[in-house]
Amino acid sequence: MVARPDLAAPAGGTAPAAAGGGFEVRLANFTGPFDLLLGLITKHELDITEIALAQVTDEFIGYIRGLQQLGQEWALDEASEFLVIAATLLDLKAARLLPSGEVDDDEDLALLEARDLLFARLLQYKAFKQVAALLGARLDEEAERFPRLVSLEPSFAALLPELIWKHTPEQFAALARKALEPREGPPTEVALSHLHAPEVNVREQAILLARRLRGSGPVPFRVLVSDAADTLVVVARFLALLDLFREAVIAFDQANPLGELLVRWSGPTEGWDDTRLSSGFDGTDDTHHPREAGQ
Amino acid sequence: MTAAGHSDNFPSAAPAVAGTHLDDGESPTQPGVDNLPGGVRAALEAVLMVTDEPLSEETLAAAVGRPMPEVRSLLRGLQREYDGYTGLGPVDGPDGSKVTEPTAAPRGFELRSVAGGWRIYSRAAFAPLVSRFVVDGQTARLTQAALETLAVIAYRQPVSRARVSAIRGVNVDSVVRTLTQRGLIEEAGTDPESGAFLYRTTHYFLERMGIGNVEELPSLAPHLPGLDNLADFEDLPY
Amino acid sequence: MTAAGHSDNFPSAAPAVAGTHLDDGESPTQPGVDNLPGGVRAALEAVLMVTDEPLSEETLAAAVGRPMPEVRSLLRGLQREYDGYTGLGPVDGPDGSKVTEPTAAPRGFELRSVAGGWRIYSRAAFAPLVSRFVVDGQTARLTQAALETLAVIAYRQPVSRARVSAIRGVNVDSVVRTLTQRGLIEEAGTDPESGAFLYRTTHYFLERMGIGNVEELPSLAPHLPGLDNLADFEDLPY
Repeated sequence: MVARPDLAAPAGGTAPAAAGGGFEVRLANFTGPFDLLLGLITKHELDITEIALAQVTDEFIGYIRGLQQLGQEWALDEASEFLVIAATLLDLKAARLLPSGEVDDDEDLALLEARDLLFARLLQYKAFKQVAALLGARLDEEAERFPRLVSLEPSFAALLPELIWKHTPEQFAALARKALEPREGPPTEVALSHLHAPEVNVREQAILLARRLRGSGPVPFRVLVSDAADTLVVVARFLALLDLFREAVIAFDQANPLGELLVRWSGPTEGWDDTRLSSGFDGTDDTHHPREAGQ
Repeated sequence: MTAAGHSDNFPSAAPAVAGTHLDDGESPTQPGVDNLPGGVRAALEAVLMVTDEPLSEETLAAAVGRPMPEVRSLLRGLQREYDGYTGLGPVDGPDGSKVTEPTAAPRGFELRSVAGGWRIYSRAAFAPLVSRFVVDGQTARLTQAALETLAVIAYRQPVSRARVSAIRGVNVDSVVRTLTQRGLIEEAGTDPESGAFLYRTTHYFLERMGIGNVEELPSLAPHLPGLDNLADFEDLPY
Repeated sequence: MTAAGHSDNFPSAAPAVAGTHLDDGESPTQPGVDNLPGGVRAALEAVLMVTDEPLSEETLAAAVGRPMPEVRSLLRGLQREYDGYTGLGPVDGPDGSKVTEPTAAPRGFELRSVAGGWRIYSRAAFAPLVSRFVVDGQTARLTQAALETLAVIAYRQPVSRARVSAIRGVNVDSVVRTLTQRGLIEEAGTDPESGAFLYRTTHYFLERMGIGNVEELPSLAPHLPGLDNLADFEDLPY
């Protein structure tokens, strides 16, 4: 049921992409996720406003899967657009697989809203795609006319006032320098420099927690984070515990739901090497600015 | 660079070209126009021959020293004449006369009102012949992505790249750069809230489209079935 | 006053037909010209109206795919027609009323044969009016945009307009025309790969700068700290 990406040609008569091309090649066929979705819907002769999208969803997901297998280099923002739409489609499909119930819980409502938004955006894109075609046709048509654009007859050119030129070569060079400087485009990424959250290193926290747990009995999670300076450190310690759990050196005990979470050391008391720990979920190389709260 | 009012390239020292020659007192040559062979009509043609940009009716009226309404109707007469409708007087007659009048062969050129100005073009039918002699203005066709981006900007201007990206679902940075270099769009200040650069279409875009202003673009509404007010949607996140 | 009627060349139907009949490959001859509105005569007009340089009869004959003698006589017919002698051209159609009519009003333009080439000029009689129009609104100063474009060309020559556009981030077509008109830059052949026209500065530019040759322009490199890779960026060393 899952179509291979190169089978997912739009119905517009565009030839499928040649096999083996990268993401860019595919974008030449589909200029973005809406384009692809539109192509798939048209192919199945579905009305956009219909909801019968199960098959389209499968093909869309298949297309993305194909992209993942083929291209490593696809731009993150484009990929994320694809993924967001795929997720929405999947939600819609999943909702249809469930026994149909009354639409009164919040999730259903949210789903309907997501569907409407997706269709609204899709319709909007479709409209722009159509006018773009009109614009293109108009530009082509107009390109057949050439404006009279001739240089001045010498007798008239001679009438132009003599150019006032007062630039020294140095001033002129300064102009050139300015003009040749790579243009600072407007920033395309959201700057993070204004955020002052300190970096917290999960691995550091794991080492800290291991040291504390090894010498003692079960310790409540509440106690383990009692000296955390801020939420970020709490989160880091929680992640560190998961990391340690994966290493099978700690165990959790919880008597009842929402009850006290007890953490105890289950690994070797001696000789445990914390270098075995992965660098943690933050993926940093420890050269950043680790901060051990409460030390 | 010939015509008056090249604000692009020269600081327009005297922007008020129009009007200054309308009073017959100080204008040097106006009284003679009527006496010249061909009269005002030919004078307009003579001026159109040396310009390299569309000339507004104001500019042309100032150049020949005649009131704008007269100039406008003369221009329309010339336009029709080049198209092969001869036998019409300098002032545009009622439509009935066109029907009765036999049609002559059209000229190889046409006079058009584009982007707020009048300009002479070669007739479209001869494009294959003419294109070999013209280097200027030869532009490669736009890609689908560029066309779609241009369309969004044309209909939503002034608009930020982020907004265009949201509508198209893809990053448009490089396409916007290309369109800017081609002179089809330009920066138009920044958004007061986000500080993002805003973009709009240029005068050159109108010229290339052969329209007078952005309002002449085909309406978007017929292409939006069931969506009465799209503005409600487009700023929403997913 | 009128366009002469070549009724044999002119299909009775709508004059404005899309120019699609002409794709008969890349052959310079145009068998389809006869079928276009206005025929060969209009085809010649179309080419003449938009070309900058005087065109030889050979060139024009090749363009419209007709023998030179015929083209020459058509050109003379056009020339006379623009001058107001309608119905007297050698190839003119048998339109009785026009032959009896001695002279129509001349157009504002004229077709002249100069130094072995044909070109359309504004009519000499209107020179005073056209001169005033040309001078109006002109200033003796280059705009900042023109200066910066000139600087880019000076330091990157020979360089295509597309390249300068890319560097400056805006369309530079009209500015390049201004600079050419002002004699500061000139065409310097074509790029072997893209076929685009290349531009370089002129002797007059050197004169105005007060230097002997382009190498005397101050070096840019020492003043561009952190831009060691400028050559990469521009993909052309200077």
